[in-house]
Amino acid sequence: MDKKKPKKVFVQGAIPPEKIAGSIANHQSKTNIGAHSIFLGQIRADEIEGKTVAAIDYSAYEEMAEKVFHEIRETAFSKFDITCAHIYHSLGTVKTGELCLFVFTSSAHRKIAIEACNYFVEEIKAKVPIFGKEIFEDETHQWKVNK
Amino acid sequence: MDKKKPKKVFVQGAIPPEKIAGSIANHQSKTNIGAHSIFLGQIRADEIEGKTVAAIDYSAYEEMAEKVFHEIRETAFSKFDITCAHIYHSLGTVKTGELCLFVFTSSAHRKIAIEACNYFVEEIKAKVPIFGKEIFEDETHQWKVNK
Amino acid sequence: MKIRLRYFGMIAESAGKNDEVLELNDGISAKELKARQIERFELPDPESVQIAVNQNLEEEVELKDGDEVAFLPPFAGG
Amino acid sequence: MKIRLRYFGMIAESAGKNDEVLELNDGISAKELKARQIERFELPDPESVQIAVNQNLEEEVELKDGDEVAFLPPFAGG
Repeated sequence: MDKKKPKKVFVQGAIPPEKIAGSIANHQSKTNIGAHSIFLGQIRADEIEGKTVAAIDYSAYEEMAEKVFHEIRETAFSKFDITCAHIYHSLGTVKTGELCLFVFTSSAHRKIAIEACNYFVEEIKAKVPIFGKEIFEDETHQWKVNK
Repeated sequence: MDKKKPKKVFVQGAIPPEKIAGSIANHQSKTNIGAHSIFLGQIRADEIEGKTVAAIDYSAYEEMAEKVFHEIRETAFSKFDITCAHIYHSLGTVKTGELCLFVFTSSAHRKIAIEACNYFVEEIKAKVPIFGKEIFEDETHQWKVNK
Repeated sequence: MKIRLRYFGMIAESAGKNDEVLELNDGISAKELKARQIERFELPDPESVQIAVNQNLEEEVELKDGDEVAFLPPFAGG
Repeated sequence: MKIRLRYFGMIAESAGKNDEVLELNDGISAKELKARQIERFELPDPESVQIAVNQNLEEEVELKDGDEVAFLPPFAGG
């Protein structure tokens, strides 16, 4: 059971696509799984008042964030009959087009995997103390706020 | 726009995790995307009356299946503000633990990507003429039925 | 008229073949042909059989020369 | 009593520092400290500021020696 192990969520910089392939491959020995649901957050080149976002610099209240991630995991495992769940979030600079969030849930049945994945994404956005500095191409910045 | 191109959905045998990493990497130049939602179907080693599933052998009414996949795509693009959508389904033998379905949707916003992904999965299960022969470890078989 | 019949999955298994061409009298509907083949091959679970005429799921249609009628067991994709 | 204050994101930017230790009189609540620091640093959008006492989001609590109080701007994860 990977439920109880404390998990490292934060990764420095962007999440490479190969990490996602590796996570998927690691689950091919778990033959009680019938469905995986994956959510990926990617940095958009938003245009704000004529300036274009080039990257987001993520920071976090890391000790609290790790605690909140753990609480979200515990609640998710009690609410949903999932076999496993993995979360990775970037810290530091992530450029437009790169990935900053990777949520991966698995279950015997598709609806459970999908619902649990959505639950993680919404909970992470709402409850985890992560902060994002949107850096424009002209090197000015503004602070991102989740809607 | 990849909307109009006819897309090849069927792949022979299991879908390798590297294909998923490749699809993700292909989207890193599309900086209007903020969210990807991915669904993966994996073959479960179900036990049925004391026998264990070892593989599923997929077949399809291919010409009709490609037409229905195309109709589902067209409807999805009219219902959801997605930037792209990709579907791959296996034909032939897929062993337990391997992947038989890969649905990949992208949008500026997470809820749209997630809803569109779910829509594809449900529509594919309900409407595409794909047939699955569950092959047990003793080489007997039974025909799979979607619930 | 000539009608091409195609069988899939467990229906192909019951029929012992994947396809065949039948010479039929004009005026037969897809639904009548379905009933006939279900009886001929003693298909199990006949309520679950769907037919597609030229790739469209429909039964209430009169067949015409050159049509392709597919016999489809329950779908199992995904 | 000694209280450790930590500032994050745009609050750290406004405060010009990431953390500091303040010597405070007993009896002050987290909420009072929050109001004080919002005024001191003239934090923009004060309604959006949340505080965590020892990693728990709460304001209606009396502070005690050794507590860590974090000032958190709106979350932007994901």
